[in-house]
Amino acid sequence: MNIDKRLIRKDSLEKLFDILKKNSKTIYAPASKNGKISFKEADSFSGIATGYIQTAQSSKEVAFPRTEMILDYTKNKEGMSVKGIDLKDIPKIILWGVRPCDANGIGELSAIFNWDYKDDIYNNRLSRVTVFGFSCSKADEYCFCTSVGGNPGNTEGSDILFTRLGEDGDYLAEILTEKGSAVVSLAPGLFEKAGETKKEQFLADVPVRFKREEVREKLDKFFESEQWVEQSLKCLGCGACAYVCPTCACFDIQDESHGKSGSRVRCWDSCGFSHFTIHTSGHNPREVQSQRWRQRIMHKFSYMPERLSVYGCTGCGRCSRACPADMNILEHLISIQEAAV
Amino acid sequence: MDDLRKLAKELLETSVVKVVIGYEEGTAGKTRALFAEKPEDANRLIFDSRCIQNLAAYVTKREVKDKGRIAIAATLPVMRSIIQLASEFQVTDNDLLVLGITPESKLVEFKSLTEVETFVHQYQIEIDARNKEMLVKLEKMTPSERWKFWIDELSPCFKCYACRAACPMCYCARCTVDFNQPQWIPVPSHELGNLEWHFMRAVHLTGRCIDCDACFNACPLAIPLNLLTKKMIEDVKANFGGYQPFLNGEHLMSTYKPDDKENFIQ
Amino acid sequence: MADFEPKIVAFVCNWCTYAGADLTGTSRIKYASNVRIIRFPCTGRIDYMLLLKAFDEGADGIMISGCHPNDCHYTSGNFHARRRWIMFRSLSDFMGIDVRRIIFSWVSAAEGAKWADLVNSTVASIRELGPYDDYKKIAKKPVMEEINHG
Amino acid sequence: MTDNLYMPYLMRIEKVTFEAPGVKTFMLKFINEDDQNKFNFSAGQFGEYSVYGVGESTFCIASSPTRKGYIECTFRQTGKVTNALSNCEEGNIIGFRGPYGNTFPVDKWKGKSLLFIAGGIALPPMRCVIWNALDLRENFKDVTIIYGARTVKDLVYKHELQDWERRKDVKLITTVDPGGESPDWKGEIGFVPTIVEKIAPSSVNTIAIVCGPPVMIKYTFPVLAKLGFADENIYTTLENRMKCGLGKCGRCNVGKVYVCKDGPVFTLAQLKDLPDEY
Amino acid sequence: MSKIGVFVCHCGENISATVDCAKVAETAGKYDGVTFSVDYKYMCSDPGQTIIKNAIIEKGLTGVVVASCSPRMHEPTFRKACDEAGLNPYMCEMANLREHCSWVHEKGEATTEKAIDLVRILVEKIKYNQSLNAIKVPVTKTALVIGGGIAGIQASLDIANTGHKVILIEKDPSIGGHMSQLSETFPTLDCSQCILTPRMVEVAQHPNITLYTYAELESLEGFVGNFKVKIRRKSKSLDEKLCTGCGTCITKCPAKKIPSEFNEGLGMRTAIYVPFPQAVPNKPVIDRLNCTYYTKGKCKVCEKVCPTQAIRFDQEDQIVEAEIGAIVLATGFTVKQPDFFPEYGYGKYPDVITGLQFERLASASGPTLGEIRRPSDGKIPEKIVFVSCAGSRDQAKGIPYCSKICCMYIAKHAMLYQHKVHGGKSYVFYMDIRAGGKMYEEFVRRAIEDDGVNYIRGRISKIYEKNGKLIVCGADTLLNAMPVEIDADMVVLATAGVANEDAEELAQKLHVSYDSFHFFAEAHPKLKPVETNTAGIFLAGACQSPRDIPESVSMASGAAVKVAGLFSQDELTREPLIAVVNRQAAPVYSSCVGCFLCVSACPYQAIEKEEIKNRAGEVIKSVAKVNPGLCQGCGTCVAFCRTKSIDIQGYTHEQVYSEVMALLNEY
Repeated sequence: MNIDKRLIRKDSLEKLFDILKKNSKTIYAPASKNGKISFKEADSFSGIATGYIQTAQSSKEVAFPRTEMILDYTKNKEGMSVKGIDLKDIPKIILWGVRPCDANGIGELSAIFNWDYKDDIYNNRLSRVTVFGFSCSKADEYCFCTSVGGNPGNTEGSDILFTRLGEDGDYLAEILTEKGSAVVSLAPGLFEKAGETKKEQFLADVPVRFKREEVREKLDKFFESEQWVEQSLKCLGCGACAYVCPTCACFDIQDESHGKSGSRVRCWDSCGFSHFTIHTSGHNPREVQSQRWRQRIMHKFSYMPERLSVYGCTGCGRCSRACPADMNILEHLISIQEAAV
Repeated sequence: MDDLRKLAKELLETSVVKVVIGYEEGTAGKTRALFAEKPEDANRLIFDSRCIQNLAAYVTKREVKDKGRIAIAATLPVMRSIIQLASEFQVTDNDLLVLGITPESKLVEFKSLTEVETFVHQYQIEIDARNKEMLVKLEKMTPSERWKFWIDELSPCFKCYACRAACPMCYCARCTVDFNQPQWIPVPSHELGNLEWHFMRAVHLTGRCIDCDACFNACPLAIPLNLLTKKMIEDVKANFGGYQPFLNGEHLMSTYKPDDKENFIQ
Repeated sequence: MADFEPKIVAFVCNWCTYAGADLTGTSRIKYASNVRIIRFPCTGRIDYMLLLKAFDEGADGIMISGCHPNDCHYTSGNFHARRRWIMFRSLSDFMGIDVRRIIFSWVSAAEGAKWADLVNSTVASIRELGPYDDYKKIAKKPVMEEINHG
Repeated sequence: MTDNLYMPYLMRIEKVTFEAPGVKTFMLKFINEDDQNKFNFSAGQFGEYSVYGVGESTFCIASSPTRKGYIECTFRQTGKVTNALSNCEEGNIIGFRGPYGNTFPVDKWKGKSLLFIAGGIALPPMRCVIWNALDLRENFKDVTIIYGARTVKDLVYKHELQDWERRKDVKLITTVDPGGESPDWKGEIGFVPTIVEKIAPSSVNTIAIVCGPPVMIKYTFPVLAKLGFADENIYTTLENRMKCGLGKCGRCNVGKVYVCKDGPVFTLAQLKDLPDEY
Repeated sequence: MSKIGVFVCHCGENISATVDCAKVAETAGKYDGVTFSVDYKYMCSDPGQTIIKNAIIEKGLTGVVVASCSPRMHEPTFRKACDEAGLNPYMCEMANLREHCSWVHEKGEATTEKAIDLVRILVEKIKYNQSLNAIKVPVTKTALVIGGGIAGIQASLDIANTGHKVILIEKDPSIGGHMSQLSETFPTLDCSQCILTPRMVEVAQHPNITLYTYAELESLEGFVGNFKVKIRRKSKSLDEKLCTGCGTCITKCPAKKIPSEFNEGLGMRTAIYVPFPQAVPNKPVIDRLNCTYYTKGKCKVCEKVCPTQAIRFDQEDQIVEAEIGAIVLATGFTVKQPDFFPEYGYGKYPDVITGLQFERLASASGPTLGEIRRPSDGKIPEKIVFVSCAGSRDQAKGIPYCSKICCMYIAKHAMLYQHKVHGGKSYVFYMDIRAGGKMYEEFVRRAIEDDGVNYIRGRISKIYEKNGKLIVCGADTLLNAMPVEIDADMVVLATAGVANEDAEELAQKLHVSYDSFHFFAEAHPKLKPVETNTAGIFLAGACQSPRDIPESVSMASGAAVKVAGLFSQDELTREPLIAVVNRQAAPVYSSCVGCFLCVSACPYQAIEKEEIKNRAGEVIKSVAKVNPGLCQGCGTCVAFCRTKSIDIQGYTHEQVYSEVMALLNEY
């Protein structure tokens, strides 16, 4: 559908929020805790964080929670009764304040959950989410969306994309999907006709630092490179990068039992952990951190494009911000692109 | 920190050590670990108040160890960590050379860990005022208020284990959470799993934590989990007398005094 | 709360308190039946994680008991245990775990009567406190409220 | 809940067979009739077996697709789940997800000779395809099985080994590591690669299927190469750590390959393209 | 695959009176893994045990839970039964339905509920039990006796007479200890040396006894049945083989003014000396601190005069190593040197002396050849005061306990004085007279009634000198604290018996526990008075607390029997319920990270470092290892191990965890 552009007055945004609330919509929006911004269920417009460049955590949890129930079981006389999670129970959510890179990431994440088997739990969760994207008017040295096919006003993945027209200006709303227009229909009055507005001038400037296609080509011959060791020497082997990443999907399956009954849950895991691939025999295919770091980069920039025909990075820069050892993925990608092989 | 660079360069040129661990400029005004292996790398070494990451976390890391003898630019907390590590047989004089950086940011080259020990013992481990205040505030709460506080504070934790990875004392090859027969600590991140993970962590660091805040600084979600270890430090002091890491391994929690407090025992 | 019967687990050492409880029996001293004893070689063996697990699984109260200082069958197991308890207790309290529900005690093989009194007083006080819902609530819930709902 | 990928079939343990120290075989039947009828698999595929309250563990289906109505699995006690499994008894109910992964291209092998080489607990993944082949015996020329274990005790499927022994149309060579033999041991003594070299089976129009511990595989490939086997005609299975079996959880990812999807069956030619992370 | 049998015992009416045993058995029968369950009147009876044995055999049980009385009562019984039926005894657990349930609760639902829970706990536990085999350790049948006083002598002789080897070490140049210093002994007044010296000679000549005098324990390693000791033989500067004990050297030694320890400083000895004429061995040693040659560098008179050239000035201490199966500690006690009584003026006034010094004065072999003469001027005291409880039973002096022997020896002293000094006046200040013991009370009575010793109940406040007399000020509490003043010629203080200076150090060398007064602690105050908490180390005599000769001797014989009992077997079997540090295949080897916190936690020093080496012999990692001989199975290390790498047989992580789970969840 051709994009329907509307204008929202700066003070109407709050009205929109209240109307949605009145229509008993569940809204997840960025909220600040201990100075870190992450998505929480929002009760009031005033509680929504603003002025942030990027949330500490990505929004992937709405479709791929850190821990989610797969099934419940109870042992009984007859033997066993097992009940899977009821997908109908999954709530409808409006995800408010998503950055274009995150919205873009939803596609990449979906690829993992659908490239072969279709993961209905994931898909059902996602199908119940309406994404309110907010373009970026600011960026920092961690951002590199433009190097991986995105941009600060990217509409990909959003149902509605809001772009603020200048400091303290009104908002341009691009209604991109059915889900989007459905929301508009709840508050038609707030969405005025937009004139010929160019959003580009109001977007943050994110210089292109490398070409992901070039990196991908490099990686084909880069597996044995010394650089992996150099780059990962300061890596502490935690999972911060993976857990904040909008496209990381590694998970674990765990049982939690209480006597006769219990449940099986799916929870996040990270290829950065030393025990991720270890066999019970003690043999570990990826024994040292450099191999695990290599896996992370290769998977995102070589394996995924090859097998899932999408890249696994949206340039949100979270992993670098979150890294306790300040491993800057942008630097490393650039040095890979520039490396001679 | 020219003398640090100079010294590092020497050590590498004369290959007294294979690698010098220090700090270099990082992203966005942050500093980060530098592993200088070539004399010229030493020029990237810096030192200033921003250098807070506890580099001792690297000296037990296999890839780093494999390089050979290490020299490490060590601030007071780092030196404390190293002494504690040595007392737990994780490092020896053969493994590393300590380039001490005093609280007055003077460079001191130590001949041996024994010298380092003597040095660190000049300073007491003191909780900073802000956190002390926080501790008092929490102690004033009712238990159920504290319970709510922690359930809420820990709820963002998604178990990335950055706190563990950044902590020099968390060098165990198999952490209790990786032990699954039985599964003492639930693997997933949920209220119980988070509570018990952080509880366990605090217990394991009792009498070993030297209050470097590495765990807190590493946490991508800024969870005040260092309050737990700080509380333990305060109570260890109160109950067993102030403590310091000792090379001879006088470990507070694996020793006892016949007259330890027992007013809570019926 | 009248009909609330507390579930109480007792972790005791084999040489003093377990024997003490035996003596309670041989002396036919009656006491409340809410407590279940789990036997350990020594209080030194009792892993703090067990206490948390007991709460996870729905215990309303916990008793831990061993030999009096200097009477440990293994000379110092109870001393080590005591030092651990001190820190365990303060950490638990600091994290808001209700330490009134954890009763520490020394009961020697000769103190059959003391054991009976201790159990009775413990049961009474736990009954007073009611079921330990705080812990039960988080324990039997495999996922976060946040986002997961369903 | 069929749209829940992670929802296992409920299986009843019909029969437990003690194979070797720490090794057991379960015969499993579907509790639900039409699960049974819908269920299909081919040689080489694997599944996720779960003890409720403990967790899931990955291993192959050891029975032949030609034998309907049940599946069998053979496992060794190594970790949390396999320990729990071996505490299960006949009549207990466990979970099973699958089948997953690719298969041995048995049809492609029509008219060829088959050489099976297995070591220790790695016979199970092979057993499936062996029976598959034997049940369609007329489709193949010679069938040779070389199977070795550390000691006589450690040989699994002892009863079937006897069957194969007796069959005229199968050439079975069993061997145990030096020192592993028992007084009445009639088979070969020596490591599998050595025995293969000794027997020197012809590579002419022959497919070699090799399963076993990494060391064994490592030393067997060169021998086969010497015997003239082309990399394309040497098959093996990889046993990486897996959780989902669906190509999502990320564990079994080796290079561009997801072992749980593109594997577990690989030709040596394919293996040579993979980075050494298995 | 667990096939568990549950056997519920009625114990006659003892359990079934309040617990519905049938219901317990029925419910247990339904649990996963339970293939057989039954209740019966008396499980411990023969038919009861037969039920168990048959079930094991017929049902092929892999585990047995007996729900009856306390395991402390019948665990051995039922484990034996399982063993006889071919089931590993450690696959048997007991649920305590009697002491912990039926006897302490009223009849009713709740009680039966509890019984069921108690059974379920163990059903779940036993699923994780492992077959264990008792640990066997060999026994070295040689005993080490430390201390050559009467207790040590008695113990040595008793052990030696059972045909086992004994090594007896004594730190002084001669054995004999305090008893050899005594004049007569109460209550019989027979001569101490007359009864002791034959024993001393017997020791020296006994074929099974190796005697090292002037020797001390250097170090101890190992565990019961397998100790390794190092003994330091201090240099006597003498070749004992050559020395004939002629004594020429002693008579010629120029350094003659050395206070004699044997005579408690009341007499003098030479630098090369034997402590006393009847010493065993009767060969001199050179006291290097006082020898002119060693202090001034020249002299060597003894060397010149020695007819056999036995003197060895350059002789060095010698370390003897020995393998030992058991140890008897008989290091005795010392008397408090009463210089901490300024108020009694000891040290200030030469005529204020200790009881032990009085023994020497009264002894025929003493400095005054048995005549009671006061040290200052050798005059025979006409008035003498004995002060009991000089330090003992005195919190202020830090000695709350009673030294036990004083009351008796004071009576003896007073008596001896009265016998030797006719017309002399003797006074005894006492708090209570403690004369428990055969003929003891009668003995004290004799002193008072026949020999006219004046007993005054009360403490003395001070002693001071006034024109040649010692003024003893006290109060007679029986005459409502009427002040008493006695102008005595001599005062004898019955000073407290205390532990040796080096007792604590020795205890730590041996890993035996000791009380706050540094007396060695017995394993149990009543039932194990001669055992220590360290297996294989026993106590005899006053090193455990002050005691008199008959007590010391009987205690020594007791310890000897314990040693003989230990030596009566070739192997010791021990419960295999000990800690184990996990081992895995390469490349892991063990999950232990080698922080060795467990080492300081272990009460038995049972945890050692093991270095894991690769083929090239390089150390890959060092990990903890539990010495099964030393480990007593307390499990303290288990609770410490952060990586959960140590586990303890019989109480493993899996076992205790499943117990808690079973207890709090429905199964």
